[in-house]
Amino acid sequence: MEKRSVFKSTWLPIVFALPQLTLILLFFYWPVAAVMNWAFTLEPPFGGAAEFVGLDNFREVFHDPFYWNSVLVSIIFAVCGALSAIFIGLVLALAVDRQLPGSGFFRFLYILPFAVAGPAGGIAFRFILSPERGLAAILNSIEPDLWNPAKYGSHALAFVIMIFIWKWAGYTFIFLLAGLQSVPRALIEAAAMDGSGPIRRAIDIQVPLLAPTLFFLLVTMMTEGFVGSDTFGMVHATTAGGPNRATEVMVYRIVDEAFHGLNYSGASAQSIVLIGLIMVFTFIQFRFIERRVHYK
Amino acid sequence: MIQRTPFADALTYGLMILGFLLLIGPFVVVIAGASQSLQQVNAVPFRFMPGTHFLENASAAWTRGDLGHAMVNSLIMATLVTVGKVALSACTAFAIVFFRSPLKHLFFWTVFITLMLPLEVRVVPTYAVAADMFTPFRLLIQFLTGIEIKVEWNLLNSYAGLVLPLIATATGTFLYRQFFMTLPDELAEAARMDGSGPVRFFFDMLVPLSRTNILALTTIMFVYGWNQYLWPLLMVTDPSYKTMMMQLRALLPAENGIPDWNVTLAGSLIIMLPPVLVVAILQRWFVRGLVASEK
Amino acid sequence: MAQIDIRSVRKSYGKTQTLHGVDLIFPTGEFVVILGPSGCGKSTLLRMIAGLEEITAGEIAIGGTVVNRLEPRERGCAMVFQNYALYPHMSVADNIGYALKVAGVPKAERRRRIEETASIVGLSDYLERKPAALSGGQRQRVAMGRAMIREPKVFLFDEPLSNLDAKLRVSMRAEIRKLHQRLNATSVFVTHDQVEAMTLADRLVVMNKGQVEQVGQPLDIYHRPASTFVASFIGSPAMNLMDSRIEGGTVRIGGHAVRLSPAAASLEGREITVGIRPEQVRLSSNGTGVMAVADFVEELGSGRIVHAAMEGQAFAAAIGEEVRVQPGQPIAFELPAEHLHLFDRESGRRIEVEGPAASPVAAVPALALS
Amino acid sequence: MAQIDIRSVRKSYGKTQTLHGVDLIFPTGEFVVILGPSGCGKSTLLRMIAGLEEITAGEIAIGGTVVNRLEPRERGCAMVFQNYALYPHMSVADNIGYALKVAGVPKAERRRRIEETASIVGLSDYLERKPAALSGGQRQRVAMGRAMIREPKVFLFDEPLSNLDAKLRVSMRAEIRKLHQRLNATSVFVTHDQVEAMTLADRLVVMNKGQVEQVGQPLDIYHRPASTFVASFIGSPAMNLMDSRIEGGTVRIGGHAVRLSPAAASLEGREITVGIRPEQVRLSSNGTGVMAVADFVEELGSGRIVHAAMEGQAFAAAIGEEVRVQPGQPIAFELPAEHLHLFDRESGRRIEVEGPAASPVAAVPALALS
Amino acid sequence: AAPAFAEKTKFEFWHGLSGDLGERVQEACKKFNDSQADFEILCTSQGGYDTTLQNTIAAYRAKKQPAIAQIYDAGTLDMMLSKAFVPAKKLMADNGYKIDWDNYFPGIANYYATAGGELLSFPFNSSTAVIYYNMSAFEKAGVTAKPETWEDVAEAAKKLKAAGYECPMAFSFDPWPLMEQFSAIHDQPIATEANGYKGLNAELTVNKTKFIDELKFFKKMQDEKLFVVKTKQLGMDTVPAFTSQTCQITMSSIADHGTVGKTLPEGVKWDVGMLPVFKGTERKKSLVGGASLWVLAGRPEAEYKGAAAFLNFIAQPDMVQWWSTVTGYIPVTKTGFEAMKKNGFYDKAPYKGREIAIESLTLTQPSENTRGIRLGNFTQIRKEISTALEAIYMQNADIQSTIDQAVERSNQGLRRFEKTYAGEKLN
Ligand SMILES: Nc1ncnc2c1ncn2[C@@H]1O[C@H](COP(=O)(O)OP(=O)(O)OP(=O)(O)O)[C@@H](O)[C@H]1O
Ligand SMILES: Nc1ncnc2c1ncn2[C@@H]1O[C@H](COP(=O)(O)OP(=O)(O)OP(=O)(O)O)[C@@H](O)[C@H]1O
Ligand SMILES: O=P(O)(O)OC[C@H](O)CO
Ligand SMILES: [Mg+2]
Ligand SMILES: [Mg+2]
Repeated sequence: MEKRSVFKSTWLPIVFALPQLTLILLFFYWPVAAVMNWAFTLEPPFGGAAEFVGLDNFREVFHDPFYWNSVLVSIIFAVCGALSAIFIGLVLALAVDRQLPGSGFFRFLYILPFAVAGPAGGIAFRFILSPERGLAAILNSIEPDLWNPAKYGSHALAFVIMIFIWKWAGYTFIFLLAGLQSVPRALIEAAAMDGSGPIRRAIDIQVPLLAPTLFFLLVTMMTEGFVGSDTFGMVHATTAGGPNRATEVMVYRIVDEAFHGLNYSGASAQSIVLIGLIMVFTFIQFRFIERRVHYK
Repeated sequence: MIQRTPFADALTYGLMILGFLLLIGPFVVVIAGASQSLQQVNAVPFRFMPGTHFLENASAAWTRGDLGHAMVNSLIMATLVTVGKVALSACTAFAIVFFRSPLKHLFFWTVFITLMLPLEVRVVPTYAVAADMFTPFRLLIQFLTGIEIKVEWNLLNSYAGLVLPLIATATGTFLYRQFFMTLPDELAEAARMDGSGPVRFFFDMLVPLSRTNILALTTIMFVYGWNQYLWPLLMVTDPSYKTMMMQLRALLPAENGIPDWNVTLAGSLIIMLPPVLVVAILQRWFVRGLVASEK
Repeated sequence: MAQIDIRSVRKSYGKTQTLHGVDLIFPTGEFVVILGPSGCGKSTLLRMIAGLEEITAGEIAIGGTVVNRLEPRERGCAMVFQNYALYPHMSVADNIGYALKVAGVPKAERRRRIEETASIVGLSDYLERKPAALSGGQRQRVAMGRAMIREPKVFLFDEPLSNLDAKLRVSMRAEIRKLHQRLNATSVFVTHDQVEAMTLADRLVVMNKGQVEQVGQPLDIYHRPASTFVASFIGSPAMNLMDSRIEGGTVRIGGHAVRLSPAAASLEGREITVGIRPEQVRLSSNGTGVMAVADFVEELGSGRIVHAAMEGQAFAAAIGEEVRVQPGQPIAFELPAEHLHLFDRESGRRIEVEGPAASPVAAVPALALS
Repeated sequence: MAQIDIRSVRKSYGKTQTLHGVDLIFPTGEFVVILGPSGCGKSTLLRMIAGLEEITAGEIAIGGTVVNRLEPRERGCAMVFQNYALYPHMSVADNIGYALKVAGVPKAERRRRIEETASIVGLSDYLERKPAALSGGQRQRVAMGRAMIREPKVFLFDEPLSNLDAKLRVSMRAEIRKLHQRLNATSVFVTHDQVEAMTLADRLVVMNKGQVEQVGQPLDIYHRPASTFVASFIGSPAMNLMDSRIEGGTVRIGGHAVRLSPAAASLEGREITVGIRPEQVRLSSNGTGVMAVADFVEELGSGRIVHAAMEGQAFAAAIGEEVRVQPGQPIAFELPAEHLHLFDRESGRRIEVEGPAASPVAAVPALALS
Repeated sequence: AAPAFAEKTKFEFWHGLSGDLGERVQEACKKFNDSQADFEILCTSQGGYDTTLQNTIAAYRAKKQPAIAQIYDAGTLDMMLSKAFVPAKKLMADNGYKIDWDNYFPGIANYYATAGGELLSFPFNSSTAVIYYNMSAFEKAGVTAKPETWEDVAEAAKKLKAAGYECPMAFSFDPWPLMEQFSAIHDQPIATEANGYKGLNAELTVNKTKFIDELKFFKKMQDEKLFVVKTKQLGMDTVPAFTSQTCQITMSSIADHGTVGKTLPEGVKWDVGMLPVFKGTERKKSLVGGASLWVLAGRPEAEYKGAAAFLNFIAQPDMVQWWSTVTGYIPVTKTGFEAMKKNGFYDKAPYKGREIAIESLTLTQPSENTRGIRLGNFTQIRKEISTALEAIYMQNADIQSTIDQAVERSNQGLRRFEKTYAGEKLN
């Protein structure tokens, strides 16, 4: 989409864009260039001359089963987290959209978890769901190990996904509610005239019409799940990737590899693969946004 | 609409309450835990009734995490990130949307790509840049002229260092771009007919009209700035610059000490509070600004 | 096929009352048009018939059954919405067939009826298209098809033409009319466009501020508006209305005494409002008559309207092309007594005067056939 | 007060050419209306005068100065936009006064002029309101005020009435007209509404597909459309156009030979398009004439339009109230020779026939003064 | 003499201790600042050992490193090859301090010294792993003697269990006691090339040593519910499990001696002992843990003067004794230890028992297997091993193959390290 362009000036746009562009060049492109460089060398932890090793780092990364494990974990995390957050947001939005008395109160509250940092939420959840105290202790007193994220990888993964969902469900809710409210009321009424009840209307009319919003959220949430800064914080503050790498998402692995493993080069190679992945996502998203005039 | 749908209504309330338990329940647990005594908080099963020890726990957390100090830093950092982001992205979006310039696509993509790479993934080299801001320029000058320059500008352990790298991303620029695109062309044209140049137009029209977006972005950026975790952890070595989020770790029960989760929870509650307040207060505009921009 | 009875229906939103007691009967098979200015409560009334709005007080019966407590789907009404409210994600066939699907009609049967309906509304070739890929007229037909397929007892239309451009509107009006002739269900059509109302209605209901001003045949209403509101709302340019009083069998307008028909003389002394349509005003042939000062002239090509000021009030007259008028020029008009409408000044209600009825409708000569 | 000269102006967006060479002169103080269908380039032309659009080729001069390279603000034009483009965050006063503020006019002086302007456009009581709190008509007046305050040499209007409802449009037209009379600046008004064009213009420019079809006085254009395009575009219902050829001084239409005026006989054998306006068609008094089958009748109260089919083509005729027509009924029409328009079939250009010119404008009797 | 208002030379010291121990470090810094007028040390806790190493590296890359950094045992080789430091000996010599380098316990010094014996960093907070017993619980369960061997521990655990204690012994996945200390006292290698001392081509070998037996033994104990896993993730780590009397035995650093004493309720009798060995094993000395102080290269000369002064200051006998008193860390010099022993420090509660650590560290002469560990990226190796332990004890993974895999991955890391520092020699 182009604006009927108005102002003509060569230097003004530059002046206006310059501050941010400078910051981006300094804090984004320059570091990214370094990451690129490191990915093809063996960067000594303390700096100094680095040996060029071509694609060795990538080869190593791709041959590492734990790398693929982290890719898998990331995909499960992002897909399950995104889908569940969207699903819950959708269900809540559909409920609130019916505008029964009192729904405004719920609407106000649902967005609050969005404000909580991943690590802070993580710590709270660590307490709430720790297997030997808190809520989970009640579960475990029914049957031992019914809930034990320290022991079962699946529990641990579910655990971090839960934090993700908790944080983002309110966010998707807001978008979906707005989407629902932009569905013309007449459509709902037309469906009512056609004999359709509230639940049927939700399924037949409202949800299909939300398709663009849903897709937008899917992409946004998946990206968030893959590289969102809270994703790292959540894992870091709770399971630290464990047990036995069951929750080692890609971002966590990269940071861990760089800082614990002092393997900047390997971490860089992984970063670049991750960038590639996100670019694919972003590309899809962009194509979509530009074409979102779907049903108009 | 005339509807007799007791079942659907009951289901609706059921779902909304379930959502409430799921999304707000954790806050309740945290509040309960934060106000209990050490014995209560470690009791199995956990009791959800808040106790009477909140102030005590909060003040213990406050001292343990040196939260007063950290609070000031976090506020400064989050505010600066917010202000910087809100201002700079508006300028960039203005440059991208309202000029016919061959550079605009370059600008656009330069900014846009930054969405793809989180700080976590490039944090080490970013640190190096923050340590010596002029490296790229120095290298460039040296490469071009052969002259070696000695100036340095170190951002480590400074508010600038906490803030500037966080401003270097595209979220805000996007929000504004989307909004600017929805403004009718006639607005700028009317302003032009009235004799207004681009700068005037920016300040007289765009800025006041972007109020909702500014508030939305303010909310997001405050939350984003406040919640930064890894970057300050790495960047700040001087305790006088430590932020709330950094202190989260200090609040955890000491590795081998007493499991005083009540203090930890009280502390994390304090840490969560400011962004939650900001979202709660600005939520109306936040929602409107966000949604308008994404649509 | 059902009569609609509306009995003392009221509607309030919170404290503000929107409908102040409406009593109407729409006989089976009639095409009723509800006309009124924006905000007068037309849609509200229609939606109450449909079941989309609660009835605050009073009763609505369809085919003899009181429907106040029935859900929309139980009332046997079908509705065509202003912008059609087509389901944008469904094909034409699915749009038309949705009601049947909800009702659980088997697929084959459904298909059959969809095709049948589509052929009636001329959409057989477009069944697989999405609404976005249809023209305005085609969309309207989908909306009609969707309403028809349920074989409703009552058709409701809420300004279904208001979003179309002038040309399309004319042809859509014709289509709706034809469809009604074919199906003959009781139809209620809401509009605020008087041309639409005049051309479509068997029976016209004029509403104002939540009340019914007049009910009747369109031409009847045109020729005998029951109130100044109706008089000024129907007809374009609007009827000229001038305050006066009857003195000696005449009314004084624009400095001139206009003689009334003898029957009107009985109203001697009454404060009235006199109305005359711009088309019925004639230029005075001898320079005497009701005086006004020309303000400006609208040239319509096919004719012209002089906008003038008469004793400070606006006064319009349709004049032929033969005359040139300059702004500021004084003009004398004749107001033929048989075309004058008299209204009570205070209530605005029509004063019916026997004898010189303004309606020439009675005398229509049969057209010579070829 | 300035004349606008448009010389061989062209406009291209990338490869597609939107204006194909426009030459026009708008004399000082005239009210010029540019009329044409959507997309024909009206706005583009207007915006080029305003300086909002680059001129690809050719020259525009205002008051004798070529303005091609001047910024909008340097051209002395003021513009009223379609949706007014009011600054939504500013009060009425600030909207009106913005241009002065930009120009650095001192505050007191500004205030004075704002109040003056506001009183002219009747907004003195609304100065502190935001545009959102105004009605459509009030908004339009703000837009006018904003344009006026600069005392421009040229007023430009880009469909400023198209968003208003019918009633408001009529009164806004009158206001614009009055304002023009008061200020007497050269005004260029763009519209695609022919009634608007006819009623407002001193001089009418009809455009089609990036070209000027005809320039002239409105009635002149109505009575002597230069092409079939103009003929069908101006007048409502549109002129009936029928293809035919001249044979023996007659044209064959609807199974009937219509005799032309003797002068037209010189065109013997030519392929032409014959036009006649619905208002000029008469019902045949003796049942013979051009035959058509009635399709439906639109009752307008003040008259009625018969829509009929003639040799498969739509044909409209305005008939009086005295006649009743049933759908399906055959009708015979008379087409008076003096009201026929002839166009070259291929080019669509008017064929001017001396003698029985269809224009009765020449013979306007002076109106008797009181 | 410097003028009264002369600027003090300021320099930074980053350490990894937090909580109570962190405050003790601050106190030491304050003592130094108060003791003289020329220098001011700025001490900053980085929150943990690993973050201290990370931050130091990042800072060094950015040329913003502190003058002194506290680096834990696991980071030793990373530091050694970095060339980013000033060797301890050189620093002191350059600044005119005469240090009796032989005064350091060889068992401690060797960890931080070159093959030739030259000390590169300053031993500071040194520890070793010990086992903690709840003697009150022992009494109740009828355990009379402090266990010496793992078999004794198993026996005691059984009795505790019989007496109704749900968790006789707590353990976690920390490789430091389980792998490193165990290997040393059982005279088992951790890696080839003398645990890496002889070259960068060392390979981890713990998958072929008694370490495997130990893991099997622990597994068996766990299956019998005598040994119980306690971690943060489960809600409570081993030491809190011990101090809350949830568990009655645990292994931990002697550094926690102070904390344990303070945390256990009054009246509970407890004791520490040397880490148990398997029956019939000839016990060797254990490895020194904790951290040492590295002086980083690339700072202005003046700061080195201050750094040397500080290092000299904390090596004074009274400071050594103070430090060992207020923390559980052991004195690192022989004279320091002798002095403390002489004035009866170790005889009375709450310090009684801490001598066990010295005893454990000095039990035998350092040998290839007990001298220390000299492996690159050792942080990562620890992580590999502890992940493996997690898999074994939480998810029932097969012991041998899991450790094999961890060893293989560790070796890959070692090879990358070797390649990164290709051509470097260990001296
Ligand atoms: N939900 C509502 N709450 C409060 N007032 C309402 C509501 N819906 C309609 N109204 C009011 O009721 C009155 C009648 O509205 P209605 O929609 O029936 O008007 P209408 O005649 O259909 O007008 P239009 O031609 O503009 O559609 C209006 O004044 C409107 O403001
Ligand atoms: N920025 C542009 N780029 C490409 N084509 C354009 C642009 N602006 C206008 N056009 C094209 O130029 C032609 C004339 O446009 P213009 O806006 O002048 O039409 P208009 O006569 O004002 O129509 P309307 O009555 O719909 O406003 C149209 O076909 C339009 O699609
Ligand atoms: O707890 P500490 O200080 O004794 O250190 C234990 C280990 O050596 C850390 O690597
Ligand atoms: Mg309505
Ligand atoms: Mg236009």
